[in-house]
Amino acid sequence: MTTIAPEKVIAPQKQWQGQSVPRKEDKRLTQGQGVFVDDIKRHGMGYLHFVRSPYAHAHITSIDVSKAEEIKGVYGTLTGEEVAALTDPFFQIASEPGGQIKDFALAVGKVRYVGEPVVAVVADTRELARDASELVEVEYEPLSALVDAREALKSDAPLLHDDAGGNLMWQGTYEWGDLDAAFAEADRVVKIEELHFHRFNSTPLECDGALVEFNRGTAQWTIHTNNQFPGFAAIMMGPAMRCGLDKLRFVTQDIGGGFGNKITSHPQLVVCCLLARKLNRPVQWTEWRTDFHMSMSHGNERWFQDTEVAVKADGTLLGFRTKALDDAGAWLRYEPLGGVIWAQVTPGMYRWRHIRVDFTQVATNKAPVSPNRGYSRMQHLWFTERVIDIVARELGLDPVDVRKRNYVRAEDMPYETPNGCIYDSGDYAQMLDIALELIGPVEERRADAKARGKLLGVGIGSTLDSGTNNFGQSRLINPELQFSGNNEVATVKLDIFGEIVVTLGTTPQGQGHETTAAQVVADILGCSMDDVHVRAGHDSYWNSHAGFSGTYASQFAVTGLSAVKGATEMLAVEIKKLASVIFGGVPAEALELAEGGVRIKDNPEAFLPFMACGAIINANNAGLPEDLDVTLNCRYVYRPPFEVPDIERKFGNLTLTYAAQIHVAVIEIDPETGYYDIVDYAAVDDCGKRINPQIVEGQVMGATAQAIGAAMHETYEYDEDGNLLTPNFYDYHVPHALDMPPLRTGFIESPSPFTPLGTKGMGEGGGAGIHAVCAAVQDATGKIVTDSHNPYQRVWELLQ
Amino acid sequence: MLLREVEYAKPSSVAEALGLLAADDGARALAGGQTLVNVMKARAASPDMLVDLNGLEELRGIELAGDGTLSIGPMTTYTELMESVEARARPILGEVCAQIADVQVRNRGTIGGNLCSNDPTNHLPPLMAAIGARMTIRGGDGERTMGTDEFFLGVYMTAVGPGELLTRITIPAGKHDGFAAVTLGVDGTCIVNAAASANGSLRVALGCVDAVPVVVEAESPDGVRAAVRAAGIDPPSDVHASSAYRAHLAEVLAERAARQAVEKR
Amino acid sequence: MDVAVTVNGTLYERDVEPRKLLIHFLRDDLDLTGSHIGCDTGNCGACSVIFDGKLVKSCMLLAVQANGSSVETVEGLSDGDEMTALQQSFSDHHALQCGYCTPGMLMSATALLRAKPSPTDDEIRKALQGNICRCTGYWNIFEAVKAAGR
Amino acid sequence: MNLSGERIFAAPRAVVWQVLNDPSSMAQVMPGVEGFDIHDDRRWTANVKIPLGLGGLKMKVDMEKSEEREPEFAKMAIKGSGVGAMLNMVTSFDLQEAGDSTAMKWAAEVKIAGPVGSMGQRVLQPIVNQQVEHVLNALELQVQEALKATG
Repeated sequence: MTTIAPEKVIAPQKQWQGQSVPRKEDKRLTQGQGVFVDDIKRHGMGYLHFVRSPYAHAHITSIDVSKAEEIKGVYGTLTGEEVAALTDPFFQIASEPGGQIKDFALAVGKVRYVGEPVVAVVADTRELARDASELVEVEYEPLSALVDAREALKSDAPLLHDDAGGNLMWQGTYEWGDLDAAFAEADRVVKIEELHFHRFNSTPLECDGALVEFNRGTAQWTIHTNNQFPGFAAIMMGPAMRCGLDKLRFVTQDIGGGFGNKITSHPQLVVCCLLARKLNRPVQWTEWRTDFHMSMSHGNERWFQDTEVAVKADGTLLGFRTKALDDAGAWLRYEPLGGVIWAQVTPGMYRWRHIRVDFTQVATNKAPVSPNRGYSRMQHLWFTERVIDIVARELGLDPVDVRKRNYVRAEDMPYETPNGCIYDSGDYAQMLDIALELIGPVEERRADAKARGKLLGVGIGSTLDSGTNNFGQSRLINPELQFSGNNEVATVKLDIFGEIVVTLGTTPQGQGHETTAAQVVADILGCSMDDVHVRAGHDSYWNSHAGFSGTYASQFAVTGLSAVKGATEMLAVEIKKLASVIFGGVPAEALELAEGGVRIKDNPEAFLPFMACGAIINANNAGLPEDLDVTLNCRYVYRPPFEVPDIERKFGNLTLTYAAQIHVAVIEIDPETGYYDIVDYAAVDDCGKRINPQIVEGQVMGATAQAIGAAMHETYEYDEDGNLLTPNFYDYHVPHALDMPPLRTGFIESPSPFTPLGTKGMGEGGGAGIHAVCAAVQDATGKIVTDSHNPYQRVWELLQ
Repeated sequence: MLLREVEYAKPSSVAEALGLLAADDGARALAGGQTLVNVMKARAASPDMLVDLNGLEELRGIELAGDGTLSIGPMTTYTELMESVEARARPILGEVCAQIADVQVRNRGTIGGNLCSNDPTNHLPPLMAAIGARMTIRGGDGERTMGTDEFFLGVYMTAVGPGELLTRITIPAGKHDGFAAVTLGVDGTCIVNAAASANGSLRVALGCVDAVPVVVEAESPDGVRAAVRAAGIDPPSDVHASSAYRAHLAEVLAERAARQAVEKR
Repeated sequence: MDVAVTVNGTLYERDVEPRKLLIHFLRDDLDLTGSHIGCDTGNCGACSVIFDGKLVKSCMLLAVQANGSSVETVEGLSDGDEMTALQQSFSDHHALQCGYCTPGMLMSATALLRAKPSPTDDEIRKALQGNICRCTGYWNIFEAVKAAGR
Repeated sequence: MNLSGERIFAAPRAVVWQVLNDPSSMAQVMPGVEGFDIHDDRRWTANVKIPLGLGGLKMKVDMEKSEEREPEFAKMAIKGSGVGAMLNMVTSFDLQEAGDSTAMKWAAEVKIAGPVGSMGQRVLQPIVNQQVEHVLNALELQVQEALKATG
């Protein structure tokens, strides 16, 4: 692998931040000592198995669980009717009409997608639970299925939700600037009839799961799970289960990947809770791969129709209008937030000022969608990148020139987009140069490929990875909602033996929070990061956590680490306060923290180790001044600077930071078969100040692999009856070792002016790979690419 | 995961295995299990009893006769075939086995299992059809030996009946063979594959386009595409390829396999 | 059915249903939860173990088939508390993120390095083809194995 | 998936009709029938095991006659479950006298529901074809026996 680092970056010296230190997490994970949800056992626990719908759309005419319950070793069952009696429908984020639908933890009266949980069975072994689930008799009256979002609003379309009165879930018009003026000024109007962004997700290798205990005495549930956003699960589950949020204790340690796909497991968690209470025993649920593919968190499938682009003859982009049609699947589990999240990156990386998007989201008889790495922005950024390459082709211009002419420029930063988002910093043109330099000249390679009967193509993908949400954007979807801003919390304390302990509200799934948090703490306290103990995982009872705690939406480096920084600085102040007393009134300014203790700058011999500080405050505090308010146990909540957006104009800053990625893919197509390989690849990243460069690069490479898989192979394809045709890794081909192209990486660092550490959230920028592969296919075939998924057959068809 | 209840027996001789298979028409032979166990996880096919053939030495081993004929025990794993000195007498065998799945599967999966499951996407049925392999089946009333045209009957259906086992695969001498496939990802599941043999006449066998391998013959590689067209195949469609695309790939890959075979002359 | 299996040098005797897969036996019956389950079709390799000296996926073997056999899992790689050179190399090269595929990946790499102490790049890729990782993009894993091999 | 075909039986229409509408003789026709329950003259349930190399596909098959016009037309809804997916089939047959033989036009619409995947897609058609052939041949035999019985 080649890596390019621009000269202007000076590698940080003599501090933990900025160093690629190995991770604290690695020892337990490489020795098989991690604790993942399915590793947890409890005495007398029962295993839960879901009876799932074989139909995409059907009335449930009868359910008979008696044969299942008769079996020895079967503890009990739960049906939709019981759920409807014991819980209220989940709170809906949507305004009308989607807000009307009634969503329960199990299907009630009707099933709406293949794989939808209908009945839950609990037994004393996994195998027996599945045996018994086969004895549950469910009678269905099949209905015709709606699988194409474009049919959803037709009068004769099958109707999923009577309560909503139609398949329309949410609709909104976004318009900024002066479209008429832009199109009047345009030399050319490029029209694109239809673009399609396909359905896939990140398929974390560990599927969802839980072990739930109910404490009868306190009426409190302990939910060991791998849900990656417990704060969200809690506000969904509490009201539905008619209990206070403090009755729901979420505990996670190691999570086997999330990528957003583990945010919406709350319906299954509710089923586990109800059964743990009903059966008075711990209930364990493991989601298997086929279950996950059929029912969990597909990425938003989106159509862009009747697109018109106003452009000058020299390739200057003025504006565009399009109609976005989003396929939400059967339920709104996090939707319709996808209807606004894209607006964080409305103009993509470009300077056009006049934009209109008519956004419509509909329900279909497919698995519910919810966040997937790059959530909703990826679809929109793919669209803007497709537009750039199609415009370049129509005008006979070089895609590189069109990009450079229209990219937001370094000197424009911070840049306010037409909808009021603030791009904090960056230099996209420089990133593109680095990427092209990594690839080197291609014309010779093009000729060489031709000589071998192959078609070579080069494609660029630019993306923004907007991080740290302003949850106020949810009000653009539903003005009634009372969400805004964001927060994360950390507690840093000095224990009796001088142990530095950090607790976080986050739920890492491989991002290395224990390591990067320790790097930040060690720099502030002047100690070794080996002396910093960051508690693994999340515990909503014993670790500090805040309303938006979790690990999602590219924000830890901003929200999490800023909270850690804040708490550690508070602790540093307290340590100095204490020391100045111990040193007999030496002013705090005369003290410094170093080598695991506090000392007098001019007299380093006067040294008080942290161990002494911890011991004094915790166990030896007699005689300390009354007014010394020092606990050495500091909690800090980081709150990013946000305003509530202007709901009328749909205007305001929706995210705090904008990391950027520019990828370049080089492919070779075998024109006879459509088979193609990625023969060279460059990924350049800018996420501001990097706390641990190796972890950042790991995110870049991993996201790239996912993008390559999505572009070439991964798709959730349904037949006309709504059967999922890619229900497992046999048909849903994710990249393996032999599929990986050579990968060259580069980076620049444009510190964010808006964050305490100059960091930007990152990790979701991999979408660039999809854009780049699409562009490369277009370059190689000379045919306009209109779909984000290009398997061999589609490439072959392009060439016919 | 989570199979249905099943009985398990581990016979110590082929005779005992045949007895167990004959005694219960719900009994099935368990070879490498790299297909069967996955089908059982899905709770699709459900044998009542698994008769584990692992450990039956009679069903292993690769012998090379003086005339270059290879005799292969069906319980030979892909890895064993790849590493076998004898098997190099027919190099294509090791070359194709190296493309099947991954190390773990090749360490466990067997030649016999690949042939007897006869999944249309398997590599070996078309290969065996092209190189003229002969299969020996043993049952209660003795042995019979047949070519692939009689052996492969349908999807997951072969001439190996209840109470019978594939006991030997015999492969004639030859070095001029080829194999071409378009797979899902590098060395993934075959979308279409083709095997060719140019030892004497030019024979090409196509996989993934019908319930059994489709064999065509031609004078030279130039005639192969026409021969495939003449065979009038009507391949199945699935999420990975339409019938038309498969039919097209069949022609292209048949010719490529044929050229490889001929070029090795 | 009674089985006697040696796992990481320890003999375990248990009574299991014939239908129980080896991976469930290791995880649920023996509490060796280092080996993981990432699919239900034998594709992902998270359950890879070394079975009588050969690398296999323990989700495509029945526990009863392991009777009299010896199995090595990730828990047995390092003797004592120290990380092995391979484990250390994975950490040094950031060859793991969530760590879920890592045990299977380590078993595949271990099998490779036993057979080929200094594998080529192609040999490394081929050896890891049966192990899916959704976090790392594989490159750091290739480098970790290569470094451990030198 | 739609299938159809025509078959000539060397027997009078009444005999063919009787065979097609007699559950017990239908039991002889279907592949690997292990058990058969007759609920009433319109509804039967069979437990079948379709033999495959990998082990039988064990299915519970519910049949309901949805339409009939004796002696020429009948339509049946058939639902098979137990193989990890649901197999739904609507089949109809149309009997015409052709001299002293009977011509049967038959049609079947087969739908599979559940996590089929490409294997299900690829494999369903050939397996159904394999079984249809089996059923028609068995039917032939039943008709001949019925003919003998009626003398």
